[in-house]
Amino acid sequence: MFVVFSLIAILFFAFAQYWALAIAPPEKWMGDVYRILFVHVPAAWNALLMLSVSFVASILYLIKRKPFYDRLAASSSEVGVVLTGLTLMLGSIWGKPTWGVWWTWDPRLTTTAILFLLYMGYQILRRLIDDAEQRAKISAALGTMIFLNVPIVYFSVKWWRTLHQLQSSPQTVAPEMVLPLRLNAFAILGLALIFLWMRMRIARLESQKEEQ
Amino acid sequence: MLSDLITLIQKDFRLIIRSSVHLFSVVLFGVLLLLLFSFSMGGDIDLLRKSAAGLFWITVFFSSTFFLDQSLQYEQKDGRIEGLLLLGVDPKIYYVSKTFSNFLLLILVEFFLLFPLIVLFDVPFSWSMLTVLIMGSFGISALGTAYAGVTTSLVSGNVLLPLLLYPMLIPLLLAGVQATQLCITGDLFNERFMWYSLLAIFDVVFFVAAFLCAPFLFDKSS
Amino acid sequence: MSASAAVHLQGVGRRFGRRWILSSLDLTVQPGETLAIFGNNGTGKTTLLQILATLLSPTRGDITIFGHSLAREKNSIRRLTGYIGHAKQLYNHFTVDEYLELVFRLRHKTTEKMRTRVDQSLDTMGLTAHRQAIIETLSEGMKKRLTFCRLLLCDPRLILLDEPHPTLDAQGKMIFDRLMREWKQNGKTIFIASHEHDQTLAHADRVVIINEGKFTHEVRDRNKYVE
Amino acid sequence: MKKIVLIAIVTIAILFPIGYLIFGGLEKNMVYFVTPTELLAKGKSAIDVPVRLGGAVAEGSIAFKEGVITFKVTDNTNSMSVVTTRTPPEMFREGIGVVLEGRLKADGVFNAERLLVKHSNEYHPPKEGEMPHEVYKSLQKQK
Repeated sequence: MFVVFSLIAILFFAFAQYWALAIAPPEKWMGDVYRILFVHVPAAWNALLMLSVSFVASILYLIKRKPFYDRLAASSSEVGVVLTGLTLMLGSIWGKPTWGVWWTWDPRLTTTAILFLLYMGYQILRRLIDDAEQRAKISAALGTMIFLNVPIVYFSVKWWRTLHQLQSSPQTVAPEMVLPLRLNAFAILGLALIFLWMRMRIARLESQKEEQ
Repeated sequence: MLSDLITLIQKDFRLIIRSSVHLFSVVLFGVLLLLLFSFSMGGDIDLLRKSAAGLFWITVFFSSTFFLDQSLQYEQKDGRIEGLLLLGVDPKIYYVSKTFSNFLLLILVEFFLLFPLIVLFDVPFSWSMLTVLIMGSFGISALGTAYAGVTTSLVSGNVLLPLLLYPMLIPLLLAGVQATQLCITGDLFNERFMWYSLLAIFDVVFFVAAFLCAPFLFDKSS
Repeated sequence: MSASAAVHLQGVGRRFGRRWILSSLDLTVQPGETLAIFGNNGTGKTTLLQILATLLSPTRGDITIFGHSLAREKNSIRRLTGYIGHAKQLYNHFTVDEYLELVFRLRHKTTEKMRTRVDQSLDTMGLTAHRQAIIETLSEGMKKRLTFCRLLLCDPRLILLDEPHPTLDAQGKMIFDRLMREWKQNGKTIFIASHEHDQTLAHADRVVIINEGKFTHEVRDRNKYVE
Repeated sequence: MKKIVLIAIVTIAILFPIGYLIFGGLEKNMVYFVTPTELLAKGKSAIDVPVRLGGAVAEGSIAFKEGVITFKVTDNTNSMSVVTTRTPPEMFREGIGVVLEGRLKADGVFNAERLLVKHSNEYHPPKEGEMPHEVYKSLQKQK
């Protein structure tokens, strides 16, 4: 099951990337540089998706106290952190030729960077608490608070300084670019799900080992 | 509930008065930091005034971490928190009491830090600055108390506290610095209201969230 | 049967990291019984008492204390139990009086009879002369006696004592023996975990021996244990 | 039951402020940047106060001279002269939106300490006959 799904997801990813790199037309002002968009934006979407999953799982753990939710929160936040890191790196690479700087204190960039730091802290915390139950409880509480902070961080940084272009909606992006963008969004979602699945299995095996 | 809250806050204040050396050292640390900042920036008074708000809030952050760490470390030692819980104190009430007393003491510390700020950075004093400070300190102690409650029970927790707390406090830092800056340079386009409301939202959200989470953070058996 | 029991444990286990400190404990203790728990260090005596005192939650199993479920009615149980562990839980910048007043207020939510109760407990533990002293300046033995003052103020039905002997001074031990007799007369249920077998056996109705997280022996008649 | 009520009240206390932050229209009071008209309207009180000035680069106003760039920023009503020693990003050209951080000096010239290009949120393939590589290179040459 898992192997079949992984194969399909990887093949689909290759297909979507091919479309993005070879079939989609270059952009008017940014030329080929803009193609980084096809990884950057889907990675950002999926990172946020994974972190939301982690948030919901944290709350469910606090209510239901099922170890499953703790494992889900841990796994999805890890995948989310990796994707967030990817988004940051690609965004920075894209920023240099288009904005002229590697980094700018733009709200979405800054929010993403802070999010990365927050969830790195969360990962460190998880590894410092030995007792499984304590760890689950405390990290669920902090995980909830971290996610609540996301909109507040976003608005604070946005008011502080703004430069990033407005949210691109399909209306402002040409249709021949929207399609590969969507394809890639699903392709990266597929990859994220593979990671999540594997990470969940590791977490389950770990807790089984702990119980022995 | 309320009587417990009052008793606990009284307890905190008695502790602080008995061991006021700690509070004094925190104030001294903050003054020292401000002095070092103003040294390292050189004699350019314009530059100093421009960066006063940012440096001041950084100083507040540093001193408050020390202070929160100390305050909760003491409670963690020798099972003191557990002792209170076994007497029937609700962890939520405990959290509120600790946040409140940390908040009041933080205000006190900041009050002493305002003098070197005004003297060293040539910044005019204004009452609105005090409002910003009060709102900011409440946010710091609301989140800081919750986080310190977790980190002080861990090995190497005193490094972990700023690592976890500072990123969470970024909205507060931005709002605090901007609002203070506007108090110093003048509020040409009346932007201050926004930063006030951001501070208020931050304070309410995290006080309430940490209040709800308090049993998980302070009571090992819940 | 378990409804009338003071403490009832069923399949209680507790894990720390990868180690099961307690694996599976079943136990029923009747009101008024004094139970001595013996066992080497690290066998789970302290963990068991901390679980009963609601300081730790068990990883598995059910516990009822005076008919209250530990999982659901923690607050009611806290009102019925008193615990003295290794940590003294004292505020050492306070004076003895101030500390006991704090305890009384938090426990009973009132100041009624506070003075007389505090005076009584100080008198019982022989600390009246030190009531104005800062706790930090007291000797270890006196601090231990102060924790017994706290227990007296709480007036619990279930008393959990984790190795009370080692830090008690000679006077403290004498008072302790007297207290134990008084408590038994008043029908308190008592758990003592200890290494000082002789001093504990004098009071115990029942002895359980814990090893590797399990009860290995149970002795009802204390003379048999001596053999 | 009491617990549910408590959680409900408290959740509202969290959701309401965040909702207000997101949908409350607080940003109406927000000044990302001021236009030349707004800045000029403040008169003398605006002089030497750090502000962000935004607008379009006026056609034909860019002049390079010994590492100093001067140009005019316009909001179609008023325009303001700008001086900066900063290197502009590659997308900097006439007609593009810019945000400048700096202070208005007493002589009416805006001294920019930072120059940012606000690029549009539209992504389009080049029109027929336009070569993206050429456009990009021509941008680089301008510098």
